[in-house]
Amino acid sequence: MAPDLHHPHDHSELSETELRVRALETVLVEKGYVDPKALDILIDTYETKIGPRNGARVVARAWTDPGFKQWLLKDATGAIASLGYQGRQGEHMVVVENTPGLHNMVVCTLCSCYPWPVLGLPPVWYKSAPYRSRAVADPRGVLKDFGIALPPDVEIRVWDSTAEIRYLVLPMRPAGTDGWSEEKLAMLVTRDSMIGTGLPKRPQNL
Amino acid sequence: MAPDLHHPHDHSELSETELRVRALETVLVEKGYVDPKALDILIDTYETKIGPRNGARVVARAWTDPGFKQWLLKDATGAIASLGYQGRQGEHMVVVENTPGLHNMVVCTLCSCYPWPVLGLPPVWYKSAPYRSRAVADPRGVLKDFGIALPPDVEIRVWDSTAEIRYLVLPMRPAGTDGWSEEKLAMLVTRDSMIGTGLPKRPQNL
Amino acid sequence: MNGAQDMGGMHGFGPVRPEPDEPPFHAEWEKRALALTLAMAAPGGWNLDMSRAARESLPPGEYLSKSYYEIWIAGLEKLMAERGLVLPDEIDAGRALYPPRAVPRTLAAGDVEAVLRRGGPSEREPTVAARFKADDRVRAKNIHPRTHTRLPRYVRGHVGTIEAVRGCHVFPDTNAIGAGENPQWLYTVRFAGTELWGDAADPAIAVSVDAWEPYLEPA
Amino acid sequence: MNGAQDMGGMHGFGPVRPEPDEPPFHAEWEKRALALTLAMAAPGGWNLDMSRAARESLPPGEYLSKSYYEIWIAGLEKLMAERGLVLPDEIDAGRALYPPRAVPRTLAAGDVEAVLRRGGPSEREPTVAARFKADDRVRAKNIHPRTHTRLPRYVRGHVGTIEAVRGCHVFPDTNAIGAGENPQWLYTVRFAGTELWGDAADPAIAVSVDAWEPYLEPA
Repeated sequence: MAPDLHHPHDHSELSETELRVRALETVLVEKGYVDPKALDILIDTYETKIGPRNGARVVARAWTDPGFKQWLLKDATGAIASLGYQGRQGEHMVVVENTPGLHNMVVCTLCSCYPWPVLGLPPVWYKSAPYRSRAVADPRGVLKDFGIALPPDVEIRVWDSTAEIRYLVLPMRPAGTDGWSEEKLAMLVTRDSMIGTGLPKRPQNL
Repeated sequence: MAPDLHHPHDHSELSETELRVRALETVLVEKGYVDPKALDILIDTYETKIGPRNGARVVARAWTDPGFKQWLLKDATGAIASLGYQGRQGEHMVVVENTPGLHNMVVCTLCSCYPWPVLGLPPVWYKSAPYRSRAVADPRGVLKDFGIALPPDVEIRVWDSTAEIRYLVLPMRPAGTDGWSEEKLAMLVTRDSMIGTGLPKRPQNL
Repeated sequence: MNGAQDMGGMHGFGPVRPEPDEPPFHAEWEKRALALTLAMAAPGGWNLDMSRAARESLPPGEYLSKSYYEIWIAGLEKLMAERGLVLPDEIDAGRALYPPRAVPRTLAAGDVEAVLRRGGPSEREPTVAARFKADDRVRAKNIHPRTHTRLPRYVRGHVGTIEAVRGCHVFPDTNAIGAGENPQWLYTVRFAGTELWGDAADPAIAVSVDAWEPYLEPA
Repeated sequence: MNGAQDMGGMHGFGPVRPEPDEPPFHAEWEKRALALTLAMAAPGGWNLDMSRAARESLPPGEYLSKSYYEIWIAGLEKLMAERGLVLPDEIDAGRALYPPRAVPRTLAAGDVEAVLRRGGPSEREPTVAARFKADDRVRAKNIHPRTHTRLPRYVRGHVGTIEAVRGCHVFPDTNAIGAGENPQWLYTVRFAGTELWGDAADPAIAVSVDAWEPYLEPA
């Protein structure tokens, strides 16, 4: 049976791939095409520096600063860069706002486009065939897979990232957070809530 | 790498399948669901009794008997049954006639529907993804894969067998066969010429 | 369902590879796979549409990686498991682990020839008049059922012409899910290649599908 | 191309499986696969659209059976082989068998941060006015190019509304085949779920794609 697209971490099946990638790196270094130190820095960047905490800070700022929120919805690339997040796979950002009647969800049916500077690398499920195939046709069913049931009259708006525009969902600020600091609010902002497959944590779950 | 859909006869990859089918048969016989003798008869039927020689006889008869041809084009199931060919996967036959301006081609994009009583079991390429995907969108390109180039003004008519109607192509009788017997004409009729991916042999190639 | 089986118009599978003097089978196990599949229809009690549904609901990556008889075997295993006739662990073990289920009938060696000659006609006596006639313009509906259907994606939404009325036939969409034969008028609908594939397509091709009345609406 | 990557609306892949506390990588080799892919863009000289085209032109059964980083590696191998930078037998051997090709540049460790922060903006100065404006009704064209395109099959032929004009961006269909950036106006086009998936669809869903002007016609 073929390995399942959404179970790529079954290591036993992948030893051949592991060896091939190692061989590939050896050849590329030997030919002088890549600098091994550059590889290490690339990995460290996406493993430790760039991740969904960036996006959470953007969201928390929008929840606490109306001027920033306005800027974010009008010129997300600029507003996000003002916090220091920019560059590869986030060159052209658009932020879409959830409201009581509208829930946004982001997908890339054709590959795995994702706003790296604010969310880091996409999770396996985001790149998987189940998500990519169903998000545009059955977003409510996909939300169920994440344990979320929205009222049927809430419109679900799916953004298929077919170009270089990268979308970030601005979730609704949870009730019961009046007076919270930006830092504390950011702890409520989950990665999935910024993709649209989740909701922010509730204050009591912090 | 996954086994290629059109190379199912790479035996080394299939030993697991071979063992599983053997195990399956053992269980089915042990449970009394299947009669091993019935299996042997089924296999013998499609290996030695039912094949494209049946269809060739139908075509050769149509080439030599205008009354039969008329019957065949009007009621293929009945006309074909009059030669003794009928039953499973040929319950509802339709014959489509090639002319100098029209070339017919048959495919089943959704599975591998094929007129068994007149052509036997379908060849591997007929069941393969390359044929099923391309026959309806690029039939001229498919014909090239078979070494056939029709003039661009010849209309190609593709029949996708999405229901239980089974199509047989009536190719054009080759020139230079005046006075030939039905038996000799049948030798010109290839399987592919009755699917529409080939032409009958020319007399000089017999 | 919009599964891997619905591949009309897809790219990337490479050239068609005709095999000169191709034999009916390429391995012994293929013969047994064919015969077991044919013989199990009687005790299994499923119909052809259920068989097709079982095959096309294989995970797409698996469907596209298996040979055709491997797909048949996978479909057969699924049909049997669903009915408790044979469970996967029995095939793993190579012997029966549970008692056989009572089955309606089996295929006896002496009946094979007659059963094959009889086949399984799908045409039924009509009870209503056909909605369409030859030369009518129709549109294939934009439907995406998650269960079995025989209206391929590549014609959905497109306009064609009724070329022939084929009689009233068992409707796969209901028959595959055990909801009855529900016979419907069947039509051959012809589409221009340019209608299906756009203005860049070869102007001298036409493609038909056989479509049941519920798949069609007047255009 | 109508390849396996174009999977919007397909059935049969099963449920989405979220992974709690998912790490950025699931194996050491995935880290190297990511880094090698990013680092090779400079010496390789290909653009993002060429990378996507290399991945999606894998045989569909292979595309659907591989994990995402396996697809990346397969795409990278293809891009390198096409340019003679590394041939498959060298990877098999685990050492260089042929002299290196001259490459335009490489990614130095000291430049990584700046390169990532700069990214690769796709927006370009427009030279013509946009054909459509917000709220215009447009139809996604029924096109089936065999080369790279970013108009998914599930919207082709369907009518939607321009929701936003996103500026003028590099056109993937030409950029992927080395035919130039050919910038075109880009629009977010919103479709009702029922327009895409038929009357049986959830009436409260809407889906947008970002579509370049050549993909659209007035509706």
